[in-house]
Amino acid sequence: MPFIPHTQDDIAEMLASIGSDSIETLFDEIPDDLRSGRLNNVPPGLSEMEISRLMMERAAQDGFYQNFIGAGAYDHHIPAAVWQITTRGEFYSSYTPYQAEASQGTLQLLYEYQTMMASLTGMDASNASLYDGATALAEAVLMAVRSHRSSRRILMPQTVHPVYKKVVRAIVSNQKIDIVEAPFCAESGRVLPESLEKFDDEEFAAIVIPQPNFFGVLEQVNELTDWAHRKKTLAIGVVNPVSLALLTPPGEWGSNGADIAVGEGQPLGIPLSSGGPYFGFMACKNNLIRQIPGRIIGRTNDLDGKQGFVLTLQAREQHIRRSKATSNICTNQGLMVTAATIYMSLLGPDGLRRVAEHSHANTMDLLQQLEKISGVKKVFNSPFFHEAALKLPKPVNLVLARMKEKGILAGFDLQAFYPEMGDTLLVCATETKTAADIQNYVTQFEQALK
Amino acid sequence: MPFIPHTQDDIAEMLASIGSDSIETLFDEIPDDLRSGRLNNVPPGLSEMEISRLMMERAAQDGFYQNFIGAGAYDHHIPAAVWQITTRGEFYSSYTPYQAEASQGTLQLLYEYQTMMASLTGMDASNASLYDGATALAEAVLMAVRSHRSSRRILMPQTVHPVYKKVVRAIVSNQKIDIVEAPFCAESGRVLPESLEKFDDEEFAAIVIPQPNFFGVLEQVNELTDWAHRKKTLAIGVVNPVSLALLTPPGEWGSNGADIAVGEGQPLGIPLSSGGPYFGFMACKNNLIRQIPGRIIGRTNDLDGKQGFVLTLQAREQHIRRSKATSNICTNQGLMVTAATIYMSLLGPDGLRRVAEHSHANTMDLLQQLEKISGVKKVFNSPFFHEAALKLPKPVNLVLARMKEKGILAGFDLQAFYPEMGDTLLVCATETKTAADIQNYVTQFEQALK
Amino acid sequence: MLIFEHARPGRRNYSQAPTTTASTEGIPDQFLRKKQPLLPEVSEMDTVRHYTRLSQKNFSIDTEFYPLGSCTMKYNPRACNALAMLPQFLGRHPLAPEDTGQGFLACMYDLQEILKDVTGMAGISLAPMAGAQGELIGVMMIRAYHESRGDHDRTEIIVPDAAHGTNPATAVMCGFKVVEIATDKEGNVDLNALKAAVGPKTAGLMLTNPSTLGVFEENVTEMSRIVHEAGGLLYYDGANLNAVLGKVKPGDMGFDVIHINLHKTFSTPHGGGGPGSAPVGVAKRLLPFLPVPFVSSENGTYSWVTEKERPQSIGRLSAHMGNAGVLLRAYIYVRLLGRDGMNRVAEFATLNANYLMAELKKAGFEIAFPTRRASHEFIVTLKDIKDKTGVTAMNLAKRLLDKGFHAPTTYFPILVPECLLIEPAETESKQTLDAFVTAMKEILAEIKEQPDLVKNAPHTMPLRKLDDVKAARELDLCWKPDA
Amino acid sequence: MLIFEHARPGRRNYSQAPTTTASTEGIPDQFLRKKQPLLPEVSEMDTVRHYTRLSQKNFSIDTEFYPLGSCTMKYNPRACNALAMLPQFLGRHPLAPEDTGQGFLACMYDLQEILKDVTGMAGISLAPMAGAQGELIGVMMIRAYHESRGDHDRTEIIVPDAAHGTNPATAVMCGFKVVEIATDKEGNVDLNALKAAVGPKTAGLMLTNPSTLGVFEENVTEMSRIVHEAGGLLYYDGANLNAVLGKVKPGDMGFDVIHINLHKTFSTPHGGGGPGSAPVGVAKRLLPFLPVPFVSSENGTYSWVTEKERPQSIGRLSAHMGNAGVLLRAYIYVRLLGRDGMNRVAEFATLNANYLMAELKKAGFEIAFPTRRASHEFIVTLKDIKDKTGVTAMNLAKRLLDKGFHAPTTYFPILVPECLLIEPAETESKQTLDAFVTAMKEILAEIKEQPDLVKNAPHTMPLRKLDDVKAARELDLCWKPDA
Repeated sequence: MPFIPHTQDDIAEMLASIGSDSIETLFDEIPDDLRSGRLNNVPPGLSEMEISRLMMERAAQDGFYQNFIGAGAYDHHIPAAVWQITTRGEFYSSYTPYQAEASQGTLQLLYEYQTMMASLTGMDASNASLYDGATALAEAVLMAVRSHRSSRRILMPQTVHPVYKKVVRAIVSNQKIDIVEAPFCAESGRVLPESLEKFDDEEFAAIVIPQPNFFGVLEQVNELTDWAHRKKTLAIGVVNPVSLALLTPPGEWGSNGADIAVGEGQPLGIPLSSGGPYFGFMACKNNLIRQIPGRIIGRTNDLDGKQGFVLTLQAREQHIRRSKATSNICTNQGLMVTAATIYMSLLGPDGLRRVAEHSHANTMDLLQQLEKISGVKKVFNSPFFHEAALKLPKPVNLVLARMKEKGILAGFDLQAFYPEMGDTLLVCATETKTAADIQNYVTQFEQALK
Repeated sequence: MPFIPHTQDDIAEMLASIGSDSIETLFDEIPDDLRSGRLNNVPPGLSEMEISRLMMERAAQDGFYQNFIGAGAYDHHIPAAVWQITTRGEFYSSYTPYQAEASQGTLQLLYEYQTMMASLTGMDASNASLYDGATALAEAVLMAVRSHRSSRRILMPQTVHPVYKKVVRAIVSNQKIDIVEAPFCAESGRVLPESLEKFDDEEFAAIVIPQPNFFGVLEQVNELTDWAHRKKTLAIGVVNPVSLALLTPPGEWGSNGADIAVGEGQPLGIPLSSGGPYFGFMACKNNLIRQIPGRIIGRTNDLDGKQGFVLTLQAREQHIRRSKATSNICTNQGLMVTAATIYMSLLGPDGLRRVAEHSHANTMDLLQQLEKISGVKKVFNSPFFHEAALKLPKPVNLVLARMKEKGILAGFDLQAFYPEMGDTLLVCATETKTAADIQNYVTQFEQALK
Repeated sequence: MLIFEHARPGRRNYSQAPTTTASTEGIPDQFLRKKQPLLPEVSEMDTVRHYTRLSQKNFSIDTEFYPLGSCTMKYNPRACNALAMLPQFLGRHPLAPEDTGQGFLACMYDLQEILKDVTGMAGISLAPMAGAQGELIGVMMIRAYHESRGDHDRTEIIVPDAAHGTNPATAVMCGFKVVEIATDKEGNVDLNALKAAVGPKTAGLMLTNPSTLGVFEENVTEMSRIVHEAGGLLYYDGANLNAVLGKVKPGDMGFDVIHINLHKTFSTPHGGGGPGSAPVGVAKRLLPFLPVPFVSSENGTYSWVTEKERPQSIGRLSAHMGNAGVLLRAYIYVRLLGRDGMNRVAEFATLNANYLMAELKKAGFEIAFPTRRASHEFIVTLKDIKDKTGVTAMNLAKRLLDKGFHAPTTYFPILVPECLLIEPAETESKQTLDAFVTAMKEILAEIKEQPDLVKNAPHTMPLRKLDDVKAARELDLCWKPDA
Repeated sequence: MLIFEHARPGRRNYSQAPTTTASTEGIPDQFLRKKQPLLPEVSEMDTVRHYTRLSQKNFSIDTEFYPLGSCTMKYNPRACNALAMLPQFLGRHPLAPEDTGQGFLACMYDLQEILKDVTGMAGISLAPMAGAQGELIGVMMIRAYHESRGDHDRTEIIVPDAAHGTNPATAVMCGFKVVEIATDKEGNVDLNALKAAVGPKTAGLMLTNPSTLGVFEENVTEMSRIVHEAGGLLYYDGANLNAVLGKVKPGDMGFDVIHINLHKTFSTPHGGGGPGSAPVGVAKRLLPFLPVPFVSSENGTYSWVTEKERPQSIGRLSAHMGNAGVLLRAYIYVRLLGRDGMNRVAEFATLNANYLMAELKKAGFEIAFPTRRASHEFIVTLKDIKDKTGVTAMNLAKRLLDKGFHAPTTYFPILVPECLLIEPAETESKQTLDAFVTAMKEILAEIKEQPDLVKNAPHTMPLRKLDDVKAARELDLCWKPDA
């Protein structure tokens, strides 16, 4: 009986106390015709040794590749301390900190996290995280609509991560919110502020501004933010948190800063792990705090006046407000945020900036070398951060397949989302790549294009 | 400055407090001519990311093999919980528990370890561990000589692990202790009690009795122990701790039991890791407790009468007794014993017995299949535990090299220590090997012998 | 002390960042940040020491018993953590080609098949990232189903008053109106109320069974008939699946949609509040609407099913494919349990709950539904105690912390006054339950003899009772350097 | 509670052992155990919970500051642990062929080369498993050297009175007679005593430099000359190498043999008391005697050097090749530090020690050698305080625990009465040192105002002061079921 500690004596004594003669009796309120038979598709139990063998074989099957794919999930070095501390039982196996006095570890950490994220994004406050970047954007949209009151329309550039757009549509369309797409300029790869003139007479609850956008291109965030604010439209920034060590934070975009900043927290110490668990972050200006979904931690005092931390603003939440809650969310990504907080603490402002700088410089280096290959050229002429699109003279899927044989995942095929762009590869080299790795990529790429 | 937290401000304030104008001044008592120059053979520092890459590449170079080598170090499954808990900072980075009140975690764990080891070996008491099995045997020999007083001679069967014998010689010969070898019977692979008759008139401080011996063979421990006791010679058992879940413990050998039990603790949850760190265990009868080297933990009370644990019998040790200490040892293998204690707790008496049973049954299965191959036969006709010697019709080194190409480390070449035995392979299949693994070994072995 | 208070300007952790700075060539100055963010400037040891010490201020399953109703706090096997974190799994990019992830995909496929069998459903998608998202997705599928049939007038979701707050909140997020129905004295849904509630507007009923009152809805088959006959669908909130795992399949009870909280029944870690994971299962008629992606298998090759193959899918609800690492842990757990082990989960969770209920009843506590079997949880009400002594359920909960036990769930379900919802889970031993009963008896004596001791609890935690009101009134959500 | 007290007969942890029993075919009954051993019969969760909670009762570097003289308690980088535990390293059998361990052997070879450079020695063997074994091996080599020259009358080892207890204990284990020599008032070895002690019986001198008094032996060159001229060899106890790393090489000071405590200078974990690791280094004339095995390199291929190649070797001192896993951690640490980082270790260890000495002196504590620079450690003596108030060094040490600091080393070196040997190590920040000084000042005030508070410390630990005498008198070394 794996993980069940009961001895035969225990069972007998417990049944005696209950006054039943078998465990089976305890199920006597369940109608007989509902009782299930054997679980034929569940295999017999394995010992830990056996499952270890199986999982190691399956992991070995997947192997190791040099990864140059970004497209929303980035391969950064994760300090050993991050997960050694995060997986300590007291973090790993603890519950949501409803009992504040018995959860000060998690609560203080989350308060520290909120402080770091608010500062990184340049906003006034942060919640304690959401599921992932895509759903964080959906929640930001809902929040904007709640706060705006008169419009249920959102302006969404085509340069936002295409899957984020799908997720937003899936979630917010239930609430009859319209998503209006704003096109991007084919030369610069960004939304031209002047192209928004055609929307001047339309009302929107918010505009979404990605920075960098899905192509790695830097949007003209100041102009876009100011355009929105002129129209009493909220500006929602979707940002890469590592880039924020280097780039102007959403809170400082334009004259007054964006109103809400969201994004994917994965680059902050979370392994790629096939896409999850990651975490979404969300920060906002003071006037929106009571509209924010998810957990929020506040600092307060105990009976003796000592500083402590609690879940606060719970009146927004589903377990209190039920059908009137700001969101149905009742889970943040506690453990992921634990890792991210430790990561940010280990890196510090200078370290995180260096990670951003080296990721950018490596991608720059790779691009400069690849552009020397005949037929390969950068698609967009704008400034970018640590990721860029390249036009190839051969079918991307062929090139990717050849590179894979050399142990390299060479990038993301943009045709999957932008078929009109033709054979275009989105490529990213983070700080984890050495000069030799980049050289090897270039060499193999030349071969693959032959 | 890796791992140095000082800011420029800190340094300035600290030097001001000291009244020095530079850190260099603090070294002014060192004569100039002794100051060293540049460390030319130390490479420049690496970031954690860089050393991670290097170590992963070096590890990958070493690869994974199916291991059928035993010969003193055994490949058992180690539950995930063992090292996840053992490497918690509070165990991993704590000091020797001299300050008992701030070290009850380690101290209680060691007391529990002592209890488990004493019971496993059937002895009255255990110390808190020694460096490894070989040095534990050397310490047992020194202990026997200290306690015996009239003899400085030790009877050492040739069936004891050959390296243990070397280590014992290297250590005890400093103290003018003689090691007398006792031969083994070529048919049975063990020391025949009747062969000791020739030593009947000689005085020994102790006889060493391995169980199982280096060949995996079970010695006639009852007869050997009684022979020793008739001569007022101490009996030192050298045992495999996993085997003790199944086999008669040294404390019950013969009429009165062995006096000292030692062995290699590695099979109890310690990874093979190229040979260390492992730990040696040592347990003894009551009358020898004050002769035991190394750390010992005792249970006592605090000022309020609450149970607690302390290092005890420290008067034996070097930091008190200096040149009159029972040993120069001042380190046990604390972290290894932490792992072993957790391992034994996770396995329990029944689990450890199953590990022993399956290891034995797997080796038995492998042998029975290999013996069907022409020219392959078991060397000894005695009962054995989980390891056995096989005579091969081809040079062992050739067979081993061929097996290695198939990803199998097929066993240990006994000629290294017993050249007179010819092409003989010592092989062990622990519980980690599946029926398919054993079948694969047999198939490849047949090929290798062609 | 906060991590920021350990910091000093200019302190750096040299091993954890590239040793050199690098060029930001190509990024015009206008895009660059001018003031560095408030991340702590500390050493690696500062970080390790600070967060190690913080961790020690938490209760956790690895250190304490959590009799936390509705949360199923059971042992999280360490092997699940170790094996889900094998480097190849951690290193795999979500957009890496399928043929570089066959090992991972095989695990996901196997998990889908196992969950199908356990729930009696026709299809499973592993995408939802938490219970509440599972609910959202489930209700979206109900909506999509009706819409696909041109049945546009079904605007109501029926929810019992005992339901989790997520149920009504989710229904509203999906654009439905919530119709709440009452519970009868025995803890079952009031069938007459249900009959009165259903009609042509009924899109579906959301039900937790066993319910949050800790009892099995005996009339579930009848309820299913009533809702289905009205043209609605049945949604199974899997929060309490642990109580009937291997004993009853939601599919056999007539449910059309289900979500399964892996962090409850399948023992993935709660992690201080996430990540969760909540696969959804559907009956055959809802298969076309399952969220993508999920895994299919053909001739031993695994691949993602996407919008292409499932044009009617409600779409994607996460940037990738859900919480893969959590799913791996759940997969490892179910393989460790196996067929028979899975059956025993419900048996011993139920045995523990009924034993604890019997012992607490003997100790003098009032059980909310004393004539019923406990499922894997049950309710104690302190209404009478509060009326007599002023000691509340929250007071008792805090006092339990002093005695080394996490508090049960308090004030939920809302319809039982001063309630404690107690769920011991199957991984706790009789000795632990007995120790808990002893603590409860001690507190009962304290309530009589020194009620203020209980009212002012906790006394042995790192802090005394915290001021929630101040926290909400004088919002302090971020540390500021000058504060 | 002990783990045995959580146990119940027949309780088993099902995942952690083969699911079936197996045959013991071939093992006659006479060899089989009749009564099962007293291992705890507990569940996996019992084990995890028990040992997690036990761990929280420890002080450790990851949670507290250890100003522990002579022990060099510095931060143990988590990367060293993670990378030394890569599965290929953990899984490698010690008797696996060399060509299946080239990655591992490369690390060992590199470490040897680095240690040669750091110590100024001609050869290094990584075999010794702890400081005391390093000493034993070092003294054995001295013995072997003299014997190889037919110089059989050298029966004495000279040891300063300030030396670690291991020095004389080791000399005796090697069959030598110990000649103890005095320390002068400035904390240096008394040169006249040394001159009087040397002679034709002198096998060697064992010296720690900087010494255990926390000062650099200024006359080390002269001492070296005296001993060498008498035909003896110089042994360097590397316990305090951290204080001079990269500043002075023992080889340049004239030492012939050295051991290096990797768990001190090279930051491998102390692990609650081991495993240690203590490579030995030798000058050229002792190369033939180095213990085997160690690693050689030829054309990029690494192999073990054994007795075959080194017939004069003193042999093997462990079953395999020493504490490989510890050596890997040290290797990773030195690569992280690099050339410059290694130099800074001594600088900041020294800065911290001198700062702390200066501050404690200002606070009113008596420094044992006030005219000397502190090396990486220094001594405070409470003799005067004890004479006046009865408060001992041990009392103060216990009171420090209450304030969240591990105690300094007490009563060592023996020649300074009521001493505290204080070593802050380079990884602690000024803030931590300042907090320690504050605590020391508070205690000084308490000694004056409420000495009993200090005498009865600790007060905030899991237990109060423990009775050592009872422990030694009424030996209780094993739990018994009926006790």
